[in-house]
Amino acid sequence: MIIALLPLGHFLIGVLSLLWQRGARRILPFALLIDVALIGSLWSRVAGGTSVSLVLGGWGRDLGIELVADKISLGFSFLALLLTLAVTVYLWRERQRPYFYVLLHFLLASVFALVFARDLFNIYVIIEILTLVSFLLVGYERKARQIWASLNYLILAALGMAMYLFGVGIIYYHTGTLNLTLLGERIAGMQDQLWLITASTLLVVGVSIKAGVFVFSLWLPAAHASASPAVSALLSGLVIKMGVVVLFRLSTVLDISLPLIVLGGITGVVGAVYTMFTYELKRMLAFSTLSQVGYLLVGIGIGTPLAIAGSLTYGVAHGLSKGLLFLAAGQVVNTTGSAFISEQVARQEKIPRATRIALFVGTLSIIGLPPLVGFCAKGLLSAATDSLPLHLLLVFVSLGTVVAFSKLTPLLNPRYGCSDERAKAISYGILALPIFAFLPASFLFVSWIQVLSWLGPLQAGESVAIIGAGFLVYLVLRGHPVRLPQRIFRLEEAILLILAVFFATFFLLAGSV
Amino acid sequence: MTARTVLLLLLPALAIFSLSQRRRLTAVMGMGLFSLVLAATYLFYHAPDVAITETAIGAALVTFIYVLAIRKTGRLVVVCDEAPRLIARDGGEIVGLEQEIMHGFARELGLDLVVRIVPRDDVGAALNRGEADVGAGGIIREVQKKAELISMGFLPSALYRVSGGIVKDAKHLRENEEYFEDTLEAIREQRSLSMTLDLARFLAASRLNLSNYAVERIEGEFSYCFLVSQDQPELLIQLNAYLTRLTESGEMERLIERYMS
Amino acid sequence: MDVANGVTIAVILFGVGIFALIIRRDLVIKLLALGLIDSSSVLFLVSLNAQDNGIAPIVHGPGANYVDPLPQALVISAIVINFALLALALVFVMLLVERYHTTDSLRIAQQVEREKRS
Amino acid sequence: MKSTAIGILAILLVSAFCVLLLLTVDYHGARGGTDNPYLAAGASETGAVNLVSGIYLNYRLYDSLFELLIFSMAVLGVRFYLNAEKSTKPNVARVAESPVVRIAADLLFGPIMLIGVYLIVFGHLSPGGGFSGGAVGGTGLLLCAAALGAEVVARRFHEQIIEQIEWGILLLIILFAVAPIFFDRLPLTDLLPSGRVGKLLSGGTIPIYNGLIGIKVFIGTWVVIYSFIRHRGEI
Repeated sequence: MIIALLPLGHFLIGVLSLLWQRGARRILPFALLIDVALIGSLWSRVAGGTSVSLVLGGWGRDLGIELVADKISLGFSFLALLLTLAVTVYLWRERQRPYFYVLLHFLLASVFALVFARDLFNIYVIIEILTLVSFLLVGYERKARQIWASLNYLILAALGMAMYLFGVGIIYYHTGTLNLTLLGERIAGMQDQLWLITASTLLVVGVSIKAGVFVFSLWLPAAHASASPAVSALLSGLVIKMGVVVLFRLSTVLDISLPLIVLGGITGVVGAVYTMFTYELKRMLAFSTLSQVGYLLVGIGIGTPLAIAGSLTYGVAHGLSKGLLFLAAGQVVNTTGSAFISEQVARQEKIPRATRIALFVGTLSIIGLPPLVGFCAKGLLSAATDSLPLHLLLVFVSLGTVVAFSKLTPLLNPRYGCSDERAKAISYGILALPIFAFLPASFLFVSWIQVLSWLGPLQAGESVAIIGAGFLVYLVLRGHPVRLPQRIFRLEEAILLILAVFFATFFLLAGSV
Repeated sequence: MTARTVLLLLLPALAIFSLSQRRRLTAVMGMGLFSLVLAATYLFYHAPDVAITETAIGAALVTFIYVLAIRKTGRLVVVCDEAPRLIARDGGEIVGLEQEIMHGFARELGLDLVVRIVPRDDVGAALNRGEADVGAGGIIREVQKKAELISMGFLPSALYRVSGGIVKDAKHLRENEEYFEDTLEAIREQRSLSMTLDLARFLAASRLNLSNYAVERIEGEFSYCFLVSQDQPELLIQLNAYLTRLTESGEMERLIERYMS
Repeated sequence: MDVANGVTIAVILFGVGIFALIIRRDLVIKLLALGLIDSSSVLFLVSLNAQDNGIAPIVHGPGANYVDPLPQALVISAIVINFALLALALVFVMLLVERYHTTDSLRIAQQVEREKRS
Repeated sequence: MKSTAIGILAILLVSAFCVLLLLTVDYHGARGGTDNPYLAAGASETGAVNLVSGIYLNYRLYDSLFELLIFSMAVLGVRFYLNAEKSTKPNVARVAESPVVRIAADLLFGPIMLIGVYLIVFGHLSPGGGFSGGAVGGTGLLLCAAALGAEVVARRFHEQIIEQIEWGILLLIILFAVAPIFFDRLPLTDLLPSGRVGKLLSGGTIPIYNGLIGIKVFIGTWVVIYSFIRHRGEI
């Protein structure tokens, strides 16, 4: 019952705060409190590794819509709560229009609905809500740049969802069900059927456009870089992860591990390269999101319990650090008045101290310094990867991230600093605390014994070595800016690329069975 | 060949036809028709609910909002006072050099051209209020000091000061007549007048009897230009680029030849 | 089997839509193409699950050869969702046109780039 | 890339995509409806003769609620983005010039509204439902606006108030959907008796949802259309 109340409740509160606009801002923290209670009570029921299932309306699984809560859904629910809370506090002083808070509620409603969803069409509807909410949030300030980014996003997302619907159609035609559990039973032993391969490709490609997988998500850098900082934090930290969650749900039923690993690898490498050679702060963070999504996909693709645990822990960890980084980056851009890192360094005396610290913590977490949450997740993932090429790939992505984020080191000069607004500082704190307290975050998915047994000095040593090496590479590369092609981010070329990679995915799938 | 097959084959034809249209309105109407045919097809697939929804939303509502939207998106509004040869009424149409330039410019932007004739003092005001995009009608570049954006000059001009006339009635003594037509009217009636006229308007006025007026040519180099609403700096860039291209390709010379000689 | 069945036509329409989405630079046409793509997915779902000799799922007796009602119910949701996205996209196109005075996607992209650099 | 290159690539990729889809979708005529769980018991379980309505508003009501949310958000977004820029011309009461339009609008308005109401009320018995009925009604109002001028219609339907009503109805719908938990049942359960199948008062909660959704969509459609009209400055 609680499972249904979480999404529907936020839906309800969203409508309520639209009707009572003056109270919209103040309702939100209370709603979040209730959520914490509800999720907590659910947590006690799934903690043992079981899952709680509910078919709405009291129908059977073959008739109604099933909602299932497990550890993974609750972990991402927590991430959603923390990010929303941080964003609300961050914006507490700058009174936003009530419209903004209404959208936040609807975002939460759709996030909760998505993490519990186990029905192909239900997932479609909720992804469309997420599209719409992010679309409205990106263009929220009505700058032409944001509107253009939003529109590109919408067109690609709509294309992706049409593909997804085709996939749903094929699957329903052949199996007669939309429920993922039932689907898993009915397609057992049919993995080599051509229709299933096509349908899987369509579903994977459709969702990937939303999930920030490189070739499919060419809208992402522009949208995330042009949105306001709070919105970027939500999009990068939360909405992208929802696509990854859906890919994970699909991977439990359909056999899509090979394409996920390959797409994840490409995403990671290309994302890392672009992160290294982007000199605009928020755009760099957006590219870094891409490269980290690559990480997640590789983990899901490997498919062992440990890899999945590592990957989804990393999803939460990255959500926290990227949220923190985007919030801090917004403040940096605001105070220095420039989007480029070099100019920000020149004017860094204007950056408040709290922002600087937040930037520092976020960076440390994202490059995987032990014992922060970033390290914990990366360590699990790298412990789970036993094939050498994959391991090298992960190392490369980590290295790229370190090189890229070393660009921020001049910004972290502790000599300067003025005091920050208290609201901003608190919001950083909300996200930074869980980053420091890494253990709870990883316990969400793996038992603590496992965590401690897998994260030995070997992982820590590797991580520190990567950080050192990355910093050295940064020092070498520092004086040589590289301009990477930006044309692929145009709408037309993006669609062509999506089609091309559609075929690649199809043949990967066909080859793997 | 069942009815369903005919409808099904009609669908791609309609889609290709509408999406290859240059005119947006035709394309929208084509897609509206497409939706209707699609709804009929659903009936043949035993889906009356889908057919009704598709008719109500896909065919009716979507088409309506498209039509409402493209009317808004597709216009380039030019405000001007008449200036003979540059932009002036001729029968029911508006003709002239500036009209020709604006017509080409609007077509390049993919917009429909709308020309509104307003009193000459209202040109700037209309631009400021955001009611129009471009101001035209013998605007002299060197005289403009207002807040609007000013395009490059595309044609050299001259200024003439015309003053004098017979005072019929004290209240007729005014600096500016509202429309250029009023000015011509005043000259025809030999009313008192004190006006600065650009070359095109002066040529038109000089066909009338100016013997009672003192005519003086104002020293200096002048050229014609357009005004652009100040909240649209991009439009100015586009307009200047277009004018430069016209000049470089020799097209401008041909136009000037046609209208001014 | 008839070649001109709904499934084939739906896939062809999908192709036409994507093609138009790529090569037409006018944003309004792009949105129309997007609408075509959405319609094609609807046609696909409906025609895939409707048998030729079936009857509409309005029940008036047991045992009759009704078509599957589920895809139709799904598709109604899809149509409404597509309308919602389309209305918003259209509003955004209108705002862009008011600012840049063109519906040409390439030109808007260039101007956005230029604005960003300055 | 040059545009011709893009065009050639596009043709190649798109046609390959179509061929791939057509070849792999093993289409051999639809399956018969014998093993379909909805057909087996749908009418008796939901009480709706129109099985599509039964699925839409009972079995899969959860989807429909979120779909309604999408629609409402779109209405909200359209209003937010279009009305924020103050229209330069406040008086938009320009009536359609051609008398043909006026007469046609006058003549058509009544029947269209009637169709809308019929679709809503009999949505569980015959094709139709809240969504299509509401959309038809909203479109009918557009005709009315074309004949009388948008402002005249807008004055009757005062904007602020109808918006409150619209969201109020959405609130009502969700409350109604969640209400079964107070009777110790799962949310979205149909608590009302399904009634005698085929009668007007049957189908449990489906007619109620149809009515509420119909009014909501009717208002929403009008708000969208009116925002577009206002932004444009004329009809």
